[in-house]
Amino acid sequence: MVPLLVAVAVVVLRRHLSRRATWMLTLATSAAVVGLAATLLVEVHGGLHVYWFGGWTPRHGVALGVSFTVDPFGVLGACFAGLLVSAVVLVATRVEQFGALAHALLLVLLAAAVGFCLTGDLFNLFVFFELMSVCTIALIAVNTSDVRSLRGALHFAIVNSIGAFFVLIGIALLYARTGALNLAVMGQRLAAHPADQLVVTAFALIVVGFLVKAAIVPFHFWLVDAATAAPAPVAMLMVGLLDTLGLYAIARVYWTVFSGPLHAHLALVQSVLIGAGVATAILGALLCLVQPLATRRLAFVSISHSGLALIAIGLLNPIGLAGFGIYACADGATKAALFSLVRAPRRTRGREPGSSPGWHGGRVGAALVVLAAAGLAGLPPGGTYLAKGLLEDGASGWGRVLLGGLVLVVSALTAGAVLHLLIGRRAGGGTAPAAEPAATGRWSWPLLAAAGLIGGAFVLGVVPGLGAHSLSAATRFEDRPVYAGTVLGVPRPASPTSREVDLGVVPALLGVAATAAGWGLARYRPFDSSRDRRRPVGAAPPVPLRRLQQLHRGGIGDSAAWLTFGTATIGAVLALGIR
Amino acid sequence: MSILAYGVAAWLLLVGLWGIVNSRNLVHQVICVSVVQASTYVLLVAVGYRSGAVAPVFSGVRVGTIAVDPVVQALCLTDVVVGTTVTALLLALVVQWHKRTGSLDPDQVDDLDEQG
Amino acid sequence: MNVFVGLALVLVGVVGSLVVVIQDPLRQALTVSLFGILLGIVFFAVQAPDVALSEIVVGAVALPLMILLALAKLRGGVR
Amino acid sequence: MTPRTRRLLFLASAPVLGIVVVAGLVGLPRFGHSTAQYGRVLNAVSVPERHITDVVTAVNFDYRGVDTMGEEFIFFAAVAGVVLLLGTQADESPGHVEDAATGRWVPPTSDAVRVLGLALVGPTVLFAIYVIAHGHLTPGGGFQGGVVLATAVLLVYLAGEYQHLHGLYPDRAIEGLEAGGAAAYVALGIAGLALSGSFLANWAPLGKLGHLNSAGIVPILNVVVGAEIAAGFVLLLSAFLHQTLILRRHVRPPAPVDPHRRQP
Repeated sequence: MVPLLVAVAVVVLRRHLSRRATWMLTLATSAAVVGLAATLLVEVHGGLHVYWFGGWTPRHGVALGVSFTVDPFGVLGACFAGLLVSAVVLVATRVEQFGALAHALLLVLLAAAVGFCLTGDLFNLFVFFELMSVCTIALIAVNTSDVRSLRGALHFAIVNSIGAFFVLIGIALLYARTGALNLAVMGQRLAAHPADQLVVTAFALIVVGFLVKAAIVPFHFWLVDAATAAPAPVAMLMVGLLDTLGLYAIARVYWTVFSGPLHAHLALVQSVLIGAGVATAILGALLCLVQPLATRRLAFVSISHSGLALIAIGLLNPIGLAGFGIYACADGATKAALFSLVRAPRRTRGREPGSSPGWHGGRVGAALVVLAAAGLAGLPPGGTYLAKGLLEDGASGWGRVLLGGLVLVVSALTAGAVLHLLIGRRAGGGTAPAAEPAATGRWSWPLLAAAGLIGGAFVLGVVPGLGAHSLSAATRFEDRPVYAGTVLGVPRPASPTSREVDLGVVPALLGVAATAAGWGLARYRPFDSSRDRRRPVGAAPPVPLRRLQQLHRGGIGDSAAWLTFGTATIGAVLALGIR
Repeated sequence: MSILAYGVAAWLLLVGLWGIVNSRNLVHQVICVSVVQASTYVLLVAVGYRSGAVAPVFSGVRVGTIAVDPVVQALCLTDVVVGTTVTALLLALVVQWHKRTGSLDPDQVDDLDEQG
Repeated sequence: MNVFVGLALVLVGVVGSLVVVIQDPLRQALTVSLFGILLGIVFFAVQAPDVALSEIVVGAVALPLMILLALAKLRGGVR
Repeated sequence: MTPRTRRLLFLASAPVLGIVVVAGLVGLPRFGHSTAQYGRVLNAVSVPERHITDVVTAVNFDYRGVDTMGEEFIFFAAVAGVVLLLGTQADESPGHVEDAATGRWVPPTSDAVRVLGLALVGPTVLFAIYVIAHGHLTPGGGFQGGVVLATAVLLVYLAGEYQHLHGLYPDRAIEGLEAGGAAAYVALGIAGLALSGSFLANWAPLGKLGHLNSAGIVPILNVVVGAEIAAGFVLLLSAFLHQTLILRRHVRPPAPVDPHRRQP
């Protein structure tokens, strides 16, 4: 069943088809993946499914082959990947450089993402990880004449390669210790001993490798470069899919492999992950305010929200994870939709930019941007509202209050920044937003895709029982003994979990408040725009912010230096704390 | 001996990173990436070594002879392929970038970011 | 045998550092070739002939060749 | 950041990273004392059960065949990317080396090189085929053989002149070979699904240990991979050659953004 997904995707590699046929075929394939994943989701609802490639079932506790270990969360990821890629295919109709080869790459990327979500083997995870990277590199540079996207691709490629090497070193360490590559077997072997330095180093390296993909501070510089410049469809993939999958991998690896030995140090791991998440959320939210360039602003918005998602994982409990699942889908879809709506910068030197509206699709497009901003802020009944509610529910005591405040502030700031794209243009852009003639008010494919993504994100919030389902899936996700038992053919009964999710009114109020605050921020606060000549005094951002922004203008070498710094910090904190 | 094998892996990692951080030339930078990658090869192969053991190829060798670990070698082989292709892709990007800008400086910043 | 492995490892470390230190890409390409051969020798010495073979064909031949070709292009392009 | 602060940041954090990594490495078993169970088990079972004497090949193509499939697609995607990047752009056109703007004169290939090159093609091809075909018996396999095969093609380029010979290798056919190799891998996997019940499962007879046609589908996979890798490398190298020898731009590159950074 599962490998069919990969297989179907590959059929299209024969690329001697007309453009239209390629397009249809790609769309049909990704839709088929969604369908298959949905079927699978229904099928695995009761528990884990294990599939051994080549029929190599484990013997005496040794996993000979590679397994796909399918659980609801993983399938959800696969399903989401399929949906997003379908939307990307629709949006790509607008990008002329997106030829047959690019569509083929897109499908390979989809296959890799699906494999990444479902695999139960650490090295296999790495292979799919690399496959996703390589496809993305090639896709960013699809427009070979755009200097900025070439640079983005180089930046992405070098930094993510280093991240991948870190993961690989971690794998080598763990293999030498456990003598296995299957996640379940590794977890079982590691659980027999308390954590020592080898385990800590391996954990730090693997986590950093995936954090690079997720664009968490201080590993986020590549996203600023790459997402700003990449063609819209590829940027959608990066902010919607890749960062989500990076975070997913952290959760997966922690709960299947490391949770045994590291459980004794739960608070430490929590504080490292949440600390990185908080830093990311705040930095992204602050910096998105001072970006004049629309796509660059969105890049920071999405960095900020990745930080929130990392906090959800970092809570290291089922409620947080359930929140992450919903949040990743709803928020990822919204961010991707925004990237498809906002117009990419063009290389117009000397001419004052902003003479055309900053978004696609005329009025409908503008309305969609507003909706997306509301979604980002967590306005009920959006999916993000539900997710943020769960996220706040996952913390306790003072942490809960602080977290609620943080989420409120970050949501308001980012939503404000997005809304400002509209209002700022209208109020201070100089020229009136003369909508482009072709697409005014008409539903084009890209617009439809964006609407679908945003609509889907809102629908997620009203699906009855989604919270409870997600919670039970998350509980199962985190149950390492059951996971290992199922993989190795010694099934154990899962502890039944039935907990109703009752969020109360606070998250709803927070969501409304954040939306309102965002709106107000966009409307009245003249925080923007060095470009707005009529307000030269209020225009310059405060000095610390400018410093911070300066940091993001460095080259690839800067990125690598920060990568070293971040890895050293995370590694040292973990090592000192666990000693 | 232990220190030497694992130490060389760690050393290559750090030296390669240093090269990437300080590079003034994109081709140089890309080659440094492949040095970092070499550290993973060395580590993988070193992890599977058993002194006195034969290679995991049993043609002409009695089955049951102690051999070194084949799994890490397989992983390493995969890694070599991946590394090569990524390097090729990077070099192609560099060539294209140079064609468009006439520069090989990894730190060249586009001022478009500022003006919007 | 062990001495041999050790020697090869030290050489790999030294040449690896050289690859990084040398700033001129042309000479670097030649050093990379040497680096690839040395890595291949190490892999042979630790009983990994499969890896050694691929490292030699790739690291010592294909990779430097690509670098040289790229460099030729780059030199030709700069006026 | 200035290069100086960047270097300071790196120098401050690299030792810490080094200590963390080395402290982790200390926990490894001593060099030469690998005890990994997975490897031991596979060393023990692969010859009697799979009739494969090169266990590394067994791991790559049999036990962990999915990894290799992923690897093939990484290769495929990268080659696609390179072809995309280095293909003829809108503002470029094929030209002759002689009219290169650098004014360099390209010497014709000497006869000695031609003869030597052509003489080497035969043995190289033969060796490549040997390496691929014996992948399951001796060190080597589809990947190594594929690269060697690609160098054979390169020898032909070297012996002749690339511009003239380029037409002999239709890119389309080579691309087809490459994509076909990748697709065939998956097709073999699906055949396993249909015939033996799971993806990439063996369905061919195992044959007699040590014989060329033993080990089930592994040799077939090797051939398929060899074809893909060879075709892919030919594409890679000829993309670079193409750039170096043929393409000339009509227009000068746009002025660098910062005039101080302009190359001489």
